[in-house]
Amino acid sequence: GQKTPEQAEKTKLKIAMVTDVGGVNDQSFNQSAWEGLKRAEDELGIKVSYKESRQDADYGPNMESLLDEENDLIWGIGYKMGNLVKEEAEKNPEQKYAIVDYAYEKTPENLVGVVFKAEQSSFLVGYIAGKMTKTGKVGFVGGVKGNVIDGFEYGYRAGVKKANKDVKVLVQYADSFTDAAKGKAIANQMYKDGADIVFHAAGGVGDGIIEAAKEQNKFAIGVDRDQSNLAPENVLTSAMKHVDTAVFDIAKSLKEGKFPGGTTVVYGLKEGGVDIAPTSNKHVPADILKEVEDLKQQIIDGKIVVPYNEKTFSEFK
Amino acid sequence: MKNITKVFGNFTANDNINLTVHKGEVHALLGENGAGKTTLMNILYGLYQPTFGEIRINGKTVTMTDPNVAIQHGIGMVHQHFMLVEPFTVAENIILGKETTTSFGKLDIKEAVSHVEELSKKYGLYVDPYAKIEDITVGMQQRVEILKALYRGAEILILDEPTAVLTPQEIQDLIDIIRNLTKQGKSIIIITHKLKEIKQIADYCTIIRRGKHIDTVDVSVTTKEELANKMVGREVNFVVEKKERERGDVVLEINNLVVKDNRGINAVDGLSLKVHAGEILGIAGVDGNGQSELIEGITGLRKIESGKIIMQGKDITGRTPKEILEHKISTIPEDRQKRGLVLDFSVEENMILENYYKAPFAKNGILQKDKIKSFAKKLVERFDVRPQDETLKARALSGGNQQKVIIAREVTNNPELLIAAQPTRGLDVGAIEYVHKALVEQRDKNKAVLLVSLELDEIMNVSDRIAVIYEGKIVGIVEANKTDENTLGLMMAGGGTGNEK
Amino acid sequence: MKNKKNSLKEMLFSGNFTITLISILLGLAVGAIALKIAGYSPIEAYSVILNGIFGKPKYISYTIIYATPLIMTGLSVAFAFKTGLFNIGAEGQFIVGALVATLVGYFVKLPIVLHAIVVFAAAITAAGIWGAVAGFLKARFGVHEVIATIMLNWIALYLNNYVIMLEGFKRPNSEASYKIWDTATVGILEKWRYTDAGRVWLKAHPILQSIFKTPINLGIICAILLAVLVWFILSKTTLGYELRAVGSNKYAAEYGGINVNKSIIISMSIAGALAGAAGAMQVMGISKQVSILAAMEGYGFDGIAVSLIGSNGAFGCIFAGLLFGALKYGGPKIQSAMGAPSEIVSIVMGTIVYFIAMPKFIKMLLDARKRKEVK
Amino acid sequence: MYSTPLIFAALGGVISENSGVVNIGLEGMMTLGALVGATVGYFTGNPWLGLLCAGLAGGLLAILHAIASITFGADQVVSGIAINFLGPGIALFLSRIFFEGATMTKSIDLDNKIPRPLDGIFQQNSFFDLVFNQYATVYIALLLVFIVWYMLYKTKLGLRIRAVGEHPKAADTLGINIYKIRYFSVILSGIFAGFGGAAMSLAVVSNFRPTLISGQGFIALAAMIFGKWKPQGAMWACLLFGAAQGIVVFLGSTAISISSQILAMLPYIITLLVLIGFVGKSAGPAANGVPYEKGER
Ligand SMILES: Nc1ncnc2c1ncn2[C@@H]1O[C@H](COP(=O)(O)OP(=O)(O)OP(=O)(O)O)[C@@H](O)[C@H]1O
Ligand SMILES: Nc1ncnc2c1ncn2[C@@H]1O[C@H](COP(=O)(O)OP(=O)(O)OP(=O)(O)O)[C@@H](O)[C@H]1O
Ligand SMILES: [Mg+2]
Ligand SMILES: [Mg+2]
Repeated sequence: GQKTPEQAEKTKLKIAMVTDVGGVNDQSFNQSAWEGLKRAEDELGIKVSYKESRQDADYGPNMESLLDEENDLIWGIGYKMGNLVKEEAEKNPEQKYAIVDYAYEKTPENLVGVVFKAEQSSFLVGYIAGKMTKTGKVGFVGGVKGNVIDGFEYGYRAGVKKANKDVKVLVQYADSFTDAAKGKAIANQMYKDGADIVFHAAGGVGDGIIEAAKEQNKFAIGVDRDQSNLAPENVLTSAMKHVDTAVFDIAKSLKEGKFPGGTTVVYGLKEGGVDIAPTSNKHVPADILKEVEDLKQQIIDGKIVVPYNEKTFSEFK
Repeated sequence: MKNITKVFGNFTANDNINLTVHKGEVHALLGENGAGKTTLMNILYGLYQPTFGEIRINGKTVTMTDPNVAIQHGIGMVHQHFMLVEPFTVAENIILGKETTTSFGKLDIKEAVSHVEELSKKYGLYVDPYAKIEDITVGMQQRVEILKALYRGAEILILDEPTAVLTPQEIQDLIDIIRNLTKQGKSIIIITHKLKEIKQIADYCTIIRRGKHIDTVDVSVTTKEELANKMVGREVNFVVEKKERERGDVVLEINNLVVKDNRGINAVDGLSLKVHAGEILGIAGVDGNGQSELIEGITGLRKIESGKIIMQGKDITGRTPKEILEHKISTIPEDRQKRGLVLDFSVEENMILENYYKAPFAKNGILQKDKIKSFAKKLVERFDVRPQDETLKARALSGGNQQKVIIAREVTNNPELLIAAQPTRGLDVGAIEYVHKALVEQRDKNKAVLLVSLELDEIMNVSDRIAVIYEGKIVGIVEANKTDENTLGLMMAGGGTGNEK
Repeated sequence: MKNKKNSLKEMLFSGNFTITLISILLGLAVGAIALKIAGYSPIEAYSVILNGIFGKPKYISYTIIYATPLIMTGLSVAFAFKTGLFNIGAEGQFIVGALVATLVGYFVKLPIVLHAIVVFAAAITAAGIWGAVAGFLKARFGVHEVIATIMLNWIALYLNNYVIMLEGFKRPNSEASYKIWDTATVGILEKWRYTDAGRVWLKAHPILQSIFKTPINLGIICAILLAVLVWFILSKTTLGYELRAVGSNKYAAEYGGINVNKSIIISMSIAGALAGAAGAMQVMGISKQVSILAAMEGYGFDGIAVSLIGSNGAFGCIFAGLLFGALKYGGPKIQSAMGAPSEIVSIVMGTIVYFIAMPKFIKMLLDARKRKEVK
Repeated sequence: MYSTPLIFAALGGVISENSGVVNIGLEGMMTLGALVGATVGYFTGNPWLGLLCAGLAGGLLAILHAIASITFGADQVVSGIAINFLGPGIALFLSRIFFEGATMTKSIDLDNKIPRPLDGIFQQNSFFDLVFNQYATVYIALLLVFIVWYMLYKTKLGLRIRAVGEHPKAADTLGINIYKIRYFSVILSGIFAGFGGAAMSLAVVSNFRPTLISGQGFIALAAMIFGKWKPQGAMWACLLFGAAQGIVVFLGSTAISISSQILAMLPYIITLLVLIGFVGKSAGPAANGVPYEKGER
C-alpha cells in the first residue's frame, strides 16, 4: 500500500562523507565529492551529509559519528584518511566504506578504494603546455612533495615531453598548500626565468600562481576542477579530477546492489574520472585540442602508458 | 581640607582630618609609615576621592575629580615615588600633558626648552632640559618634578618625603629652593620623617597617627622631641646607644677594586678597604660616587673588572651571588622593591629568599612549608612587621614594612659581614631607631657591618669608623667620634676642592 | 586547616570558578545569537552539541581524547608563564615530540611497556631540548622567547616534513611515516577489542563496547599525572621556588643567589617536555604515525588558550582542556546534523576566552543583578 | 611583496604596544580584514573601499580587545588569544553568508584590485619593473611607517602614547586620559592589521580563503619585537623576513638541489641568526601589558 514519509525515510539510502582538512568548500576535490553526493541526492533520492575535518585528528571521530548515524556508505575524501578508513572497515565489517585517492594491497570486502589517474589529465595539459609555449619553457608548482603530487608532476612532464622534447620544465615545490604569497613569488620567478605557462597542483598556493599569471598576463593551468573562473583570461586549461562522477557512480551501484566492495576502482580517462576542463577551447586552438582528443584515445586504448613517478618517467620514451 | 575621611575597603586611611594651609607658608605633615599622609595628599591632588569631607581653596569649595581640576586650582604635587618617564628627556617630562605645539600637533621642543630654562632661572632650579631622566641623579629628578608643578602654574606645592632620597648638599639646595618659592608667595606642604628639617623650614606642622589628626603646632615654639612623641605616641630615643668596644680582626678586605657602571665607566675605580669584626664601618659619600656599584661588586651582582675581594681570608672575587652568600655575607639592598623582595611572593616566601634550598626550609628539594611558616611568623613578630600576617603579598606592605621584612631576613642569616645600603630610607623615626638597634646588635655580636648611607647623621650616629667615598675611591677614613659634619662634607665633595657632583 | 582548604580550592580551579562558568554561559549566548542570525535554532544546535558530547559513553571518551593533548600543551604554556616566559612554542615542541616518538617507536624494537617508556622518554627529551633552545637563546643572547619560539615552530614543522620524506621512514604510497610498533602504543586493549572473544565480551558490556569504539588510551592519565607533577614542582619544590622567583622578579632572584639564566633554560625545557609529551601521547595513543603537515595543527595555540582559561594553574588546565576538548569535538556536530556553520564553535570558544579575560566585567554583572534583587 | 602585509600588522602592533597594550590578536584582526577586504572589493568592484572596510573591520575587532584590556583591566594576552579565535570564526561565518555557504570568496579581476601605480612604466621583468612595479599597498605601507614614526616621536599625541606606555601613573597625575589614549592606539592597531589582511586578499591574491592568513599575524608580532617596538625597526624586520622568503624562492628555482623542506626553514633560521648576531636584548615599553587602574599603586 501507500508508504508514509517515515517509512520512506527509513527505506531511503544514506551516504555520508568526511572531508579532509580542506573543508567542503575547498574549491577542489572535497567540494567536487560533495557535488557528486548532492547529485546522487537529486537523481537517486539518496540521503546525503558530510562532516568537515579541521585537523588530521578529526578524521577518526568524524568517521565514528557517521557510523552512529547509520549510513549505508561512508566516504573518506582524500588519501590522508587512507589507513584510518581501512582500520575502520576492519573494525566494523557490517559497515560499508569508500575512500578517494587510495589503493590498498588487499582491500576489505566492505571497502572500496577509488583512485584517479591524475597523471593522465596532467599528461594532457602538459601536452597542451608543450605545444603552446612560445618561450620553450613551462613550469610546474607542487604543494608538498609526495606520491599524489608526483603523479601530477611526472604526468605533466611526460605530456610536455610528448609535445616537444626541447621544452624545458621548471619544477618547484612550495612546501605548503596554503601559502598563496609564496606561490605567487614562485610563479613570478618562473615567468621571469622565461616560462610562459605554469601548472600547479598545490591547493591554496595555486591562488597565488593564477594571480601571478593574471598580473603578468601569462598562462596558468588549474587543477582538480575547472579553475578558469579565477582568471578567465589566464587559465589556459585545468587538469580535472571528477571526484563527483566517482562518488555518484558508487552511489548508483550501491543503490543497484552492485557495491564493488573489496576492489580498487580506477578512474582514468576511460572512466571519465579525469579530463581537461571544458573551457579549454577558449585559449587552446582547435587543432591542438584535436591532437589532445586522439592522445586521450591512445591512453584509453592503452597505447600510451602515462608515467606517474620518477622511475616510470625515466622509462617513458 | 575639612573632615577628610578615606576608606580603603575596610581600612580607614584618613579619619576625619582637617588641614589648613595659608599663602606663603611651609606646612609640614608628620606621621609614621602608613599614617595616611600620602593618602591625604593624593586626595588633595584629586588622585583619590575622599569618602567624606570637602576641600576649600581660597574659600570656595572644589571637588577634585581628577588631577586636572587640582592643577587648574594651582595645586602641584611631587610624589613620594617619582612620576617621571625614564626614557624621556627632562623637557619632555615637564611639558607632558601640557605640550607646546606648532601646526598639526607637532611638538615644539625648542619653545618648551626655553620655557623650562626661564623657570629654572626664576626659581634657581638648574637642570639640563635635554638630559634623559634615566641618566640624571635623584636630586636632579626631584627638581624636574618641582619644575613640572611650577610649569603648570602651581600655587600650592605638595612634596611627599622629598628629602628621603637626597644627599646633604641636595637637601640644602632643596631648602633654598623652598625658601625661594615661599618668597614668591607659593605655599608648600611637605611630608617628611626628618624632624630636623621640619624645624629648619616649616612654619606649621600637622601630626597624623593611624589616620587620625593628632595636632597642628607652630614649629617655632616646639621641640623635636615633642614632635616625635606626638607622632609615635611614646618617648623616642634619638641617640643610638652603643658602648665602646675593641674591633676584631679583618673580615672583609678589598684591594683596588674596579667595577664599571651601566654606562661602562669605572664607577668603582681602584678602591681599597678593610672591614673588621665588631665594627660598623660607615661609607659616606654623595650619591653616584660608586656606592651602588661597590655593593653590587662585593655581592657578585656586578662584574668585577680588576682587583681582589677577600672574605675571611678566602678570595671571593668574581664568585656567583650564591657562593658569596655561602661565605656569610648578607646585604640589605638599597632598592628594596627591585632587589630585596619578590613583591608577588608572600612575606613568608620572601623571608627565605636566600635560604630556600637549605635545611630546615627544604628537604631534598622539597620545601617544608610548616617550617617556613613558623620561621616567618617568628620574624614578623620579632621585627614588628605590620600588618602581622606572613601570608600577605609583600606588595601590600608599606615601603617601611617591606624594609622590615628584608632586615629581618638578613639579620637572621647571622652573617659575618652585614652590608646595609640606605637601610632607613623613607622610614619613620620609630622604624629608624629599630633598624639602628639591629645594626648595633650585629656589631656587638662581633660581626662586621658595612653601612652605606647618604644620610650623614645616620652615618655619624651609627658608625664606629667612617670611610668617605669619592669618585669610586676611598678618600679618607676617620673615627666617627673624632669628626664633624663639615669635615666630612668637605671630604665628600672631593677633599674640599668644593667641586659639586 | 583554613589555608589547606584554600590551597585545595586553588588546586581545583585556581581562579574564580563562577567567573569561568558565567563566561561559558555568555560564550554560548553569543553563539546562540550568531546561530539565530544564520537562521538556525540555537536550542536545537546546543542540544545537538550536548548530546554530541555526553550522548553516549564513546562521545565522552572522544571528548577526553580531544582534551588530552590540549591539557598537556596547556600545562606547557602555563609552566612557562609561571617563570615569566611566554611559550608560543608549544606548537613546535608538540611536533618534535610526535616526530621523535614515531622515530623511536618505529626504528627501535623493544618489549612491550619498556618500549613505550623509552619512546615517551625520548620524545619529551627531544621536545625538552627544543624548548631549551628558545630558553638558551634568551638567556645567552637575550633573544625574546616569543620570536624564538615562533620561528622554532615553523622550523619544527618543516623538519617534520623533511624527516618524513626520508627513504625508509616514509610509508610508500602515503604522505605519512611508517606506523610505530604495537609495543610502543598506549592504547587500551586495542587488538583484543576486535578478536572474536573481545567482540563477544563487549556485546555483553554495551558501555565498554561503546567506549572501546574509540581509540581511548592512557594519554589522559599521563596528562593528569603531569598536571599533578607540575603543581608539585611549582608549589612544593625548591626548583619551583626558583622558577617562580625568577618569573616575578629576576633581580631579587639574582640577589637571592638564584641563577636566572639557568632557570630560564630549565623552565623552557620543562615546558617543551610537557608539550612534547602531548605530541608523544598523540602518536602512541591515536595516530601511531606522523604525516606531512601543510600547516600548523594548532595544538600549541589552543594550549595557550587552555592555559589562560585555567588561569595558568596546573589543575585549571585539566578543566580548561576538557572544556576545549568538548567544544572541539561536540561543536562541529551541528554541521552534519543541521547544516549549521561550524565556525560557531570558534566564535563560542573565542567569546568564552574573551570573557574569562575580564573577570571585572563578570563581577560587575553579578553586582548589578544583586542590586536588582535588593530593589 | 611578501613583507607588505607584515609591515601593516607590525605597525599596528607597534602603536598598540607603545601605549602599553599587548596585541597578540593581530592574526585574528588580519584574517577578518582579509575577508572583508575581498568581500567588499568583490561586490563593489572598488578595492579602495575594500581596503577601507578591511581597516574598519580590524578596528571593530580591536574595540573588543580595547574594552576588555583597557576598560576591564583584562589580561591582554588572554583577550588577544580570544581575538585570534573570534577573527577567523567571524570571517568564515560572514563568508558563508555572503558566498552561499562557501568559505572562499569569488576572485576579483585584475583592474578591480589595488592598482599598481607604476605599472607599464618599465619593461616587463626588467630589474626596475621587479623592484618598483608594486601594488599601491606597498607604498602605502612604507608611507605609514614614516607617518607612524612621525606621530610617535614628533607629535604631542605620540609623546602621550609613549608616556602612557612607559609610566601610566605619571601620565595620569598630569591629567592625561590614559584610557582615551590606549583606546585610540589599540583601535588604530586593529585598523592597520585589517589593512594588512586586505593587502593579502586585494593585492597579493584577489580572493579570501580560510588558510590565506596562516601565521602572518604572529610573524608580524615577532617583527615588532625584533624591531624593538619602533616602526622603522619593525619595517626592517619585515623586509628581512620577506627577503629571506625571496631567497628561498630564488634558490628553489636554481639548479642547486637542496631539499625544499630545508629551504623552507631558511627564513626562520635566518631571522634567529640575525637576532643572535646583534644581541637582540629588546625590552618593550615599561608598562607594556600592565592594565592601568586608577588609585592602584
Ligand atoms: N591604594 C591603596 N589601597 C588600599 N589601602 C591603601 C592604599 N593607599 C593607602 N592605603 C592605606 O592607607 C594607609 C596610609 O597610607 P599612606 O601611603 O598615606 O601612608 P603614609 O602616611 O604616606 O606613610 P609613609 O609615611 O610611609 O609615606 C596605609 O597604611 C594603607 O593601609
Ligand atoms: N595596592 C594596594 N592594596 C592595598 N594596600 C596597599 C596597596 N598599596 C599600598 N597599600 C598600603 O599603603 C600603605 C602605605 O603604602 P606606601 O607605599 O605609601 O607606604 P610608604 O608611604 O612607602 O611607607 P614607608 O614610608 O614605610 O615607605 C601600606 O601600608 C600598604 O598596606
Ligand atoms: Mg607615603
Ligand atoms: Mg614612605
